[in-house]
Amino acid sequence: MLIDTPSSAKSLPTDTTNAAPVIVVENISKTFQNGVKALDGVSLSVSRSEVVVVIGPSGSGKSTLLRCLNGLEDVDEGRVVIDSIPLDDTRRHRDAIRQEVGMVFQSFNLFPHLTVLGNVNLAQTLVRGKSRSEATAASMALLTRVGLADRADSYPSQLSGGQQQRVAIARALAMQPTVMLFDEATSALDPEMIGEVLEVMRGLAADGMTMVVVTHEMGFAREAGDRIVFMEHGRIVEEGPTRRFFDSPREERTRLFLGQIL
Amino acid sequence: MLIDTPSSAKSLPTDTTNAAPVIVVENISKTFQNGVKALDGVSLSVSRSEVVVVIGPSGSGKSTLLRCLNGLEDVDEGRVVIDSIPLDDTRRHRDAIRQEVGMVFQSFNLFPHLTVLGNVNLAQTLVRGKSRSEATAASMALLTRVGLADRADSYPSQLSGGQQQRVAIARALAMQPTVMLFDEATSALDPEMIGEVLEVMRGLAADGMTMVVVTHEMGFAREAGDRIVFMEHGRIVEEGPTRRFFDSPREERTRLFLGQIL
Amino acid sequence: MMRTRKRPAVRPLDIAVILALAGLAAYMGWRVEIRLDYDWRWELIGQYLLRRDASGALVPGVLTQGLLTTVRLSVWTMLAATLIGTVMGLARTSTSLFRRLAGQCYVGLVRNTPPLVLMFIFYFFLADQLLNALNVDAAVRAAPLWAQHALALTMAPVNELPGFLSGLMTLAVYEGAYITEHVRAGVQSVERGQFEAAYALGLSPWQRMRHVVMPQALPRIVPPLAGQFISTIKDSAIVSVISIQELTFQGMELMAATYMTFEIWITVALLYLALTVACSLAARRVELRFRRGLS
Amino acid sequence: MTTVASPQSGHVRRVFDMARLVALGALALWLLALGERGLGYQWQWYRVPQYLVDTRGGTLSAGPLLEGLVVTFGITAASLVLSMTFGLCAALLRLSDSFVARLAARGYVELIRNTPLLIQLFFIYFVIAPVMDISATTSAIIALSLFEGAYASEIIRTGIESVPRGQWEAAHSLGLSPFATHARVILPQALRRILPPLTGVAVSLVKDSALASTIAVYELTQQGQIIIADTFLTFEIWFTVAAVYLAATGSLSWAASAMERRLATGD
Amino acid sequence: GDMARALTEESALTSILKRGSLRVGMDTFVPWAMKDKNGEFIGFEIDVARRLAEDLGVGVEFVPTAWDGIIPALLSGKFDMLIGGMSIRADRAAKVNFSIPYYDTGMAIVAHREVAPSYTKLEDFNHSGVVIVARKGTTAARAAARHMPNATLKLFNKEPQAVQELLNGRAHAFVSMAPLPAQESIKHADKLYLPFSGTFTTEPNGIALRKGDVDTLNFVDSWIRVVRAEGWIQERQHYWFETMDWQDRIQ
Ligand SMILES: Nc1ncnc2c1ncn2[C@@H]1O[C@H](COP(=O)(O)OP(=O)(O)OP(=O)(O)O)[C@@H](O)[C@H]1O
Ligand SMILES: Nc1ncnc2c1ncn2[C@@H]1O[C@H](COP(=O)(O)OP(=O)(O)OP(=O)(O)O)[C@@H](O)[C@H]1O
Ligand SMILES: [Mg+2]
Ligand SMILES: [Mg+2]
Repeated sequence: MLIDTPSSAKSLPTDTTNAAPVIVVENISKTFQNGVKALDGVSLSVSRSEVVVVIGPSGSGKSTLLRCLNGLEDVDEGRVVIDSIPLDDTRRHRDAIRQEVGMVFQSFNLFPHLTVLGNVNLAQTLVRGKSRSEATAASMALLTRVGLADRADSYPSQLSGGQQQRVAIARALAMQPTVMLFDEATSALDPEMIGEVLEVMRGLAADGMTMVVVTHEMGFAREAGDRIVFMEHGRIVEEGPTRRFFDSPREERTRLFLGQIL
Repeated sequence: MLIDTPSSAKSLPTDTTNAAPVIVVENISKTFQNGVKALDGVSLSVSRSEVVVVIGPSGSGKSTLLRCLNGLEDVDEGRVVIDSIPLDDTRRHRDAIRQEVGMVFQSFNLFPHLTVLGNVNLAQTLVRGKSRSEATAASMALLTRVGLADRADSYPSQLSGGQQQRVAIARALAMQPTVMLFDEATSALDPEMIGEVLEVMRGLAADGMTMVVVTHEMGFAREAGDRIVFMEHGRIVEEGPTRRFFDSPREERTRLFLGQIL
Repeated sequence: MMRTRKRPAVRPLDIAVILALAGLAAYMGWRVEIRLDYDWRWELIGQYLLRRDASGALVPGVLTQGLLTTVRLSVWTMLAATLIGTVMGLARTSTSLFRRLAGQCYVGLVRNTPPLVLMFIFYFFLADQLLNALNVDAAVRAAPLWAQHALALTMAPVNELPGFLSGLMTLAVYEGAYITEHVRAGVQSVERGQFEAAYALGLSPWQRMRHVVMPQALPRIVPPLAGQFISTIKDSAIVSVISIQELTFQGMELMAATYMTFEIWITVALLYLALTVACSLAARRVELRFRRGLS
Repeated sequence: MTTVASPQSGHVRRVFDMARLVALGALALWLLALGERGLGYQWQWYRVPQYLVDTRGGTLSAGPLLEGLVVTFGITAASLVLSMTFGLCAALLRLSDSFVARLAARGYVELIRNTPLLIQLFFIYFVIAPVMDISATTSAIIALSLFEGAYASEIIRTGIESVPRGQWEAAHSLGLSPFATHARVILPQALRRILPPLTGVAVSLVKDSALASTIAVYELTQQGQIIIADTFLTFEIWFTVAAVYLAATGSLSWAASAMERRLATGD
Repeated sequence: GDMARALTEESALTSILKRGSLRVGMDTFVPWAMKDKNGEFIGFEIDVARRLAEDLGVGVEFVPTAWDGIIPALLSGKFDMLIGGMSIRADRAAKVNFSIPYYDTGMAIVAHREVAPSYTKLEDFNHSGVVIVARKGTTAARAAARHMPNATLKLFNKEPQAVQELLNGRAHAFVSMAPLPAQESIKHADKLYLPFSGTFTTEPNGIALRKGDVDTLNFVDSWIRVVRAEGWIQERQHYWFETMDWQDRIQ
């Protein structure tokens, strides 16, 4: 049961270059076909085991930034490097990055036609080429970790939102990613269910997973975030260590935003 | 501009029976065709100008209760009386009650093919039989009140969520209802937009509108609610005046819920 | 599919498809060379489209007359079928079990019977009775001359009118079943919340339909309705079995007389294509208009 | 939408509604009977059974109508498989990123949907078939498959497009290849939206296969027409043929709605 | 008395005279009934119908009707009588009344030069593997089945499709009412030929009427006797069936 849980896997890449940042974003811009400039010269670097929380008003480009990190969107300018692999047009690089980066969506996006176990197994067997039994062993370990081992044979529609989101996290972890991206992972949930998902995310952070988290949950940001990035109009307005950011924001706009949201 | 704003209209029925409750719910039960018992012997009475906030976990029957108050759902047992009119099979009673009760939905449900003004005018001209210009005058007064007079000619799709919800409130007010029902009126909104809708609702409460509000916003409940009703499994677990309810809940279950949500 | 990335303009699939099509065409051409032996007489087709009458004036030829009958029949059918379809479609979404069941029976029966068979049964058993009961034939023959001319222009000449009306009714009943489903789907595609909001505002069922549901359903109904018009044009070919002299009937008559099988079939197919493609284009414009109006 | 009735009165109304439906059916039958009287037709139903089941010579064998039905089913089944293949190919081409492929698929769908099937059938049988040396039955199957395939492709395409974008994105984020994404994630989900309308295609196939009678294929309609020509039992045979078709298409439709209900409630 | 009057009142004859026009049902069949270049009906049956109407002193309306529906159309009164090259047969007479024959025809056969080379008698076609085409619902189909039971019969809705099948070389021979086979063999002399001249059956053709209408039947019978005695029918037969003079009227 202990083979290959992500936490044990995570220690592997550490051998290489622990000091170098895992995510390097250099001056990226992105304009959609409808003319909306969603990202406008954003630069960011994230070190190994760091938890970066991105906040900002609706439409500020938070999701777009996240989606650029695993190639769901292509940048118009600038470059993205994940774990020393540049995200370019090379098929091999793209595939490698998609396996390095796990993503959890606001709307869960579980595969409705597969059981919980099927969801977690799918990529392991198809992409990692594991045997069915190997994959199942790893999946069950992950499901235990998110507290859902007993629901392995349920279908997503039979689960509550919080449970679905935890399965989505397990599914992403099954690829043993170096980096996890969370896009408002709790904002489609009922208040009571938010807690259980945040709990799992806290656990990941404590285990040293590198994470970029878009959230409205300031409690979580304060508690688990190493660094806060505040975006507006596709730009980073302000960033800083969590404590400093919340206690003495430098920008007027940040103060205004925090005032409204807290 | 001052003709017929709901607040001036609201003083009319006061002449009749101010002491008697406006909403009387006696022991109602409701089982859906799929066998789910959404309401299980609920009784409630709401006095004129009282603001009752209904809270409870997902699936506890809050929406169903609200929908029974204006006849969107029919009860299996028990009875509902609004402003002395029994909600029964009589067409005349139902029509009267629908005009007494305004409802604001979580998903706004604005009519997408009509402008903001068209939305607010519709029922006034069709149901109340007002002339177009009379209706427009009243509508503009209401839109001013919710701060949207300048968007009268926009279509709903051109507005932000918070703006849409404020239009929905104006639309419901246009019928000069005695009672307003709010079903999670802010939970489809972005954090920044919640504020503006709650502000309008606070205003209504201050003006003495009788309101039943389902919400997850405990801040609003504390501040504007006269009484809190906590539901679970289709039953009222506990109810009481706001201060007492939050400061010293009597039931273990209530404490648990409040602990998680706050 | 979801990403727009700069890629080479010509993709492998482009080449594969071009090669496959070219290969098929070459093979067909080769087979035609060695097999088909047909004495093409395209030069004779013109007179069936346009011809000179005794006085030398240009008048529509047999096929053009058929085409015009097809158009007249399709337009009237569509009008009648839209009426039937709207009534039955609303019945299918009604709260009354009776109306829902009646609508369901109608659609189920009509859509599961081969149109040819339906045509026969309706034509011989029902349409005539209706026409006789209304005494249409006598009424038309007694009508003033100008009215008869107007009828001949918009429907059919007096002596062919009963047949035309029977065919029209039969086709309308057939197409109506499909329109019923379009109307039903359109009404049901309007979100439940819209019904609820209208109810909560105190609108009557009729007002709800007229002011809230229909304005939203219509943009979703009109495109399939336009598609149904194209189907009607095509389906009108089956009334040739009950001897209404539309395009297919005229084509078959002509073929029986001249034995110019291919020339006539191809001409008839092209005439249909011209008609339906014109309708498709119009339909697309209507659809775009509606879509723009909605957003 | 809202049912405005207490349970008891609801029950009464159900019975009342059913009664009204029966009355409506009776009215329709009465109209038919009236039509029959006006026709002055001599019914000879007793001559019909021999065309369904042949009892001559003491042994039981299928009469021409049942033989025709078997051919009809054969054509339908073959066309169904082929039309699904055409439909899936055209749909995938339509959704591909190749301009030529999209154009070709679009052209195919438009050409087929804008001309009467009868005319396509004749074109294939009298022009293409002699050239390619294929039989009448094969021609019928090809024509029907091409025709229904065009409709199937639209159904499949909208089915695939109806799968939420998030599913593609999730598959992408997990590193699934395009093929795995389609085969394991998208198509299994699209299938539930596609299957019910595709049964409609099967129903159309059964009905449209009647047109094969025009190119001398001995299926149900052709057998019926031959019997009619010989015996002039026009209405008896047409009604029998209609009933046989209705039984076939009706059970297909019923299966379709049963499946739709299963898919709607299942997970 | 009353009964007889009532019958007369209801007879087709009365309604024809009242209406002032005779409605005739037929289906296109070269050269029996077809449209000329101007869209007018011409042909042998058309001449017969016109003469009949003329002798009755009324106008004529043609109701072209697909063969499939021609009997129900007659029965349901879409036209008064069927003058459409219908062979008299006992089983058909169970459904409709036939007049006395106004002319006799027979079935002839035309064969494909390459597919069925130098066949000279009916027996040559009566083998399995031989494909005979004919029109569905005609006595030609029945005659072919009776005289060549071993051959495969392929039936089409109209003659042109059957002929096209033969020209495409997918059948050995085409059976139809004389003189159509002979005319086809002349038109496509390079591909088709007549294995033997003349017909291999003889079939009397009659005018079909609704059952129970004795008056009209009697009128039609009498009229046929008269025009046959005149030799008019024979003269028309010669023009349509033995000459090709009418060819340029249709193309
Ligand atoms: N696929 C797209 N096509 C066109 N415009 C888009 C697309 N996706 C996003 N946008 C636009 O880009 C801008 C940034 O969007 P993004 O989703 O990144 O914002 P966000 O910060 O995540 O907002 P939210 O908090 O509402 O999720 C917005 O104006 C949005 O409307
Ligand atoms: N139309 C319906 N048909 C069947 N079951 C229903 C229907 N509407 C609600 N239910 C069920 O009734 C129960 C109560 O639902 P209700 O919507 O009243 O809960 P709620 O308290 O409003 O929850 P939430 O906070 O999620 O909105 C739930 O179990 C729900 O699944
Ligand atoms: Mg976002
Ligand atoms: Mg609710």
